[in-house]
Amino acid sequence: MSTPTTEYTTSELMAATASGLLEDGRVIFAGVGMPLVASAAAKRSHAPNLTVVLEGGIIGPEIAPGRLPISTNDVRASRGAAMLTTITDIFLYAQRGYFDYGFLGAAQIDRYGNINTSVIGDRAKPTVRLPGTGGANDIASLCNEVLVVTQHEPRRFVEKVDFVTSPGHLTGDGSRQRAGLISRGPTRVVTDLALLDFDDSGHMRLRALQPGVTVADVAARTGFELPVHPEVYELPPPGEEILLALRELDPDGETLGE
Amino acid sequence: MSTPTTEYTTSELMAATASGLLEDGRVIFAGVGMPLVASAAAKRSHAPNLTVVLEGGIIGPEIAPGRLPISTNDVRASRGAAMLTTITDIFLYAQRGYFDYGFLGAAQIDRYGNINTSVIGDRAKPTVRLPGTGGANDIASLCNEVLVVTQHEPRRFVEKVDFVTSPGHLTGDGSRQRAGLISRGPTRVVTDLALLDFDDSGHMRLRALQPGVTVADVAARTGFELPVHPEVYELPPPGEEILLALRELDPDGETLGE
Amino acid sequence: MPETVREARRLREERVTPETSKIMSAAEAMALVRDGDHVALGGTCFSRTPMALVFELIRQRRTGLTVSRPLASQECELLMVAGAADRVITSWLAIGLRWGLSRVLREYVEGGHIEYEELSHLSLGMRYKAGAMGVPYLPTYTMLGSDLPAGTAAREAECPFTGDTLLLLPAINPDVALIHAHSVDRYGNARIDGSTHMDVDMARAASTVIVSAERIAEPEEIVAGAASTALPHFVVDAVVEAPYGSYPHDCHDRYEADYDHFTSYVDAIKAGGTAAVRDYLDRHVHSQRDFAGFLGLVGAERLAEREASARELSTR
Amino acid sequence: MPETVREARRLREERVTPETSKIMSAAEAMALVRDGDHVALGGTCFSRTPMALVFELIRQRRTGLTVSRPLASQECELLMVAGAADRVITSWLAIGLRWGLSRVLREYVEGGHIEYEELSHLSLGMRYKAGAMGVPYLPTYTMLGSDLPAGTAAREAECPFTGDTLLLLPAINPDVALIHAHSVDRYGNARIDGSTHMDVDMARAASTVIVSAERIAEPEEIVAGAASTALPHFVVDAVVEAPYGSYPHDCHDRYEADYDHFTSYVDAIKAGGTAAVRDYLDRHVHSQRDFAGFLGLVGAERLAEREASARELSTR
Repeated sequence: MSTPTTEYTTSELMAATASGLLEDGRVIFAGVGMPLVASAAAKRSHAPNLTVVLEGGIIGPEIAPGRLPISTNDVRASRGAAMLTTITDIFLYAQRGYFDYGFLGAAQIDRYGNINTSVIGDRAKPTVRLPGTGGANDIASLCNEVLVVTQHEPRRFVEKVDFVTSPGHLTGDGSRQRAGLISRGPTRVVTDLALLDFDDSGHMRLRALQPGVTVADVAARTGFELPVHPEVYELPPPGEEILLALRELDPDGETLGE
Repeated sequence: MSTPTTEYTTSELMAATASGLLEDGRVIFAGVGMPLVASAAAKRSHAPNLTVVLEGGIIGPEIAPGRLPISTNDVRASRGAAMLTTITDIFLYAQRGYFDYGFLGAAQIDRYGNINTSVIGDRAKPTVRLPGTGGANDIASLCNEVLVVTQHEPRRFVEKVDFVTSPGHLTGDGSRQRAGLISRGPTRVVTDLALLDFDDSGHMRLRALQPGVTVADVAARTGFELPVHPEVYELPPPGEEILLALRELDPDGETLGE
Repeated sequence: MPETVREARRLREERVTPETSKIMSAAEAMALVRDGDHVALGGTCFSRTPMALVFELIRQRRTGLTVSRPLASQECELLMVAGAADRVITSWLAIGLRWGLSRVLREYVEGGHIEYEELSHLSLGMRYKAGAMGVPYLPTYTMLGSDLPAGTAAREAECPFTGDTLLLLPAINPDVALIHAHSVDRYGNARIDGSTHMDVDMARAASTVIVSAERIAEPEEIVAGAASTALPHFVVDAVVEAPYGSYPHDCHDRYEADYDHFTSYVDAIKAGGTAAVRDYLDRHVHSQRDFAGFLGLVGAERLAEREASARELSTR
Repeated sequence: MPETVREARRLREERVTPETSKIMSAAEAMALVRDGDHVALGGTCFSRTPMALVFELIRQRRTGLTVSRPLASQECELLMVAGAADRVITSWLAIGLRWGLSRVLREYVEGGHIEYEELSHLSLGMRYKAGAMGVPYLPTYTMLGSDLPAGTAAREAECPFTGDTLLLLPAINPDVALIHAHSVDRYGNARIDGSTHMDVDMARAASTVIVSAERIAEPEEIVAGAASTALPHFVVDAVVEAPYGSYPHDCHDRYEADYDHFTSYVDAIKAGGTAAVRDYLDRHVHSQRDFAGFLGLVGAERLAEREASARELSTR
């Protein structure tokens, strides 16, 4: 790649930030697209012993540079895997507690980290019928903790999602646990503007800013009032190692082009 | 084998009679020992499209002559199988209704076809601790119909088993169905003296006599009153084809020697 | 569809599926499907979809079907627009992430033209698995607290052992399962390479199972790899030889999906709406006598190129 | 043993099992087992028993164990007489049909020296499977109407969907599972040839998993047969190289069991009662530094003969 590592796209920035959250030696259940690219790049940089798991029943794939999977089940996705099992089985591993991280995108996310990928508008008569949960609900319900990566737009960061496809902290204050869910739920949201976490009540909170972004910028692009962590800080720009890893995996910018 | 086919052991007689009950094209879940030998011999004679299933998770084994499996899980048992799966899985096929016959032996059997292979005497403080159910309870509970083969001795054919390991018709008169069981239960019992079936109330009944045996002989060796079918008949002696098949499989009389 | 797993069991008990040859044509096999059946489709998204069988089902103009599948893709769009399916049970529907929202899904759901039941991936998997295990339901911890269960047959219950809240998923026992395998012997012993997705559970849950395969194997070959057999012969009612039988979808280690084909298909819909899907069906299905006709349109060169592409990815 | 599947899940959540080398000796691995643990043993009857690990457990004089296994055989007799196990959960216990009733079982149960829980094969399988799936119980139709459930943790319940009577089997989450595999890589990705018995479910249900294997494979070899991987590395805590690790029991397609060994063992018990089992343990376990010592007693010639015997049976 000829682009210098001092320049990067919004998507590269998000992927790099997300990648930095992944500790080595963990098992991550990644959705296709940016979550998978960020995970695969982490494995090629600071987390060589990270194990990626895909919903097609694929454990430990080695993503071929330039041949990013288009679905979590396709021929590309199973390349180099240590184990191939069934879809149902992979979610049963999640239910048993084997997966440290679940890693999701979001069409709509609300103040409690609930995600909607089902319908805009009314369920029975939607304005927009989205593709649906796939395994996202199960990842949000069952992985030990959930990371979310999405663009920071007011239409995405809404007061209340039209439909809870993937449960976050529901209505906060322990409602997630009271509903019977057995795992922690979302802990971090990565966007092109910020890194967000959740306070003790399960409410989303501004934790850190992407380089050059202000608290006011974030507030302007968030559709609900967003508390700010008392020690909010600025994230470093993406490092050279992670950017090179991302660009090696996605040389044509199919996933990280914008 | 040099023994002429007009002579045969008691075990050969039982195995031949049992074998004759198996219709071609069916799937039979067989215990090791006589049930397996009788099934394998049927496959080599009148029922070439019989599929044998073993509790080790083995579907369609080809038993090597002179190398009869000693357990339903061993290296011999899986020879030539079309599919190898798990123990649990094979019983789930049974629960789903895939297995036409279950084929069992019995240490104790009572008038309703209940079988005991667990304890003689009291459960908490038994006189004799037997090896236990293994898969026998599941075969009796889940296969579409159950065939039993056992020697005809008063200590085996008892008024009431000390312990119901494998459910037959329980206490008769629909009690099996009322207990929630989803399959028919035992339909035939083969012994060295007779072929027994069950009347509409689920009570065991004398259906046919082995060659040269009388109704009185059977009654004398049965520990409970045994109704006699109005059209009781005499079974033919074992045919040459089935005896040769049995002897080819068990040339040293390990299973059928007595 | 049988109302309960006991009824499904009774149907299975009545049926004898001996170890005899079950080889037939796709047309003969699809004649086993009746209007109004619940048809479960193997594979997921654009992977190992039983496309040769789906095309034949559409060619035979079956109607009133309920179609279920883990992730639904182009095949479900075709079945909806062809008028074959009027109910879909799935966790997701689009061609694939790269091609955006499904315009067909939007039109059919937003316009109220289809009954659409959305379940999470694991929840659908549990429903097939319950059907395969021969039990009326299976318990899980998934979907709790979300808005998904309300539109489904799932119900919450307290665990009698622990007091936990559980979601109970009732069995699905499809009338028919359509499965595309890598190889199958004439009796129906089937082998699937790579992930088997939800195929094994959906087949064992179903009352009638039709297996197409890239090739017919000799029984000795199945025996030689017995631990890799996915379905035993007594589960399978019909065997169909169908090389490239998932095309334009992929088949693990054999061929990659035809992404350009998807792009043309989606571009046509963008330009012409669902009428473009009808054109697609006329050209690829109804104008062809069989699936080989469709493959002829694709051309041997393109097929070889997709095979080469899969080989490049192989680490085996 | 964790009281509930949620507690078992919490233990699993806390543990990080990275993809790093887990190779250690049998002695190091068995030091992970604590007195009083519930230990589940892989294989069944005299097939693929993790004998190298069991011998080491006895050598380390562990006590108070609960041992569970689908069909129990010689290994459970040894564990009982060694004083390692004081509770056994199984569906059956004897050496094998040919060797008659287990004299050891009779003495220990009839004399009240052991807590013994008998479950049907499927019922035990459902208990491991529930533990592996991370649910508190699974429903079945087996064992109903018989005298077996009364002595167990199973309970009847009405199906909320159909009104059927079901038997609910609560999860077992063993503290430790001991598994003997055909091959395993250094990370713990394990391959088992032939039937996997109940090994996969019992391992995934367990809090600590120790895999011995006939040989250590390179990771590339596991990848090349990825669809045959039985356990992924993150389930496995310790990897032990143990050629002939099931001996004198069998290992699918590798070696037949040593039937003569069983006969000598049983004949000695017939003559000398359980004292003969103590003699057996002294000679084969306690007098030996490790499992290789026991194999030395058996002799290379005998091992080769049992391998040849397995090869004769092969149709692959």
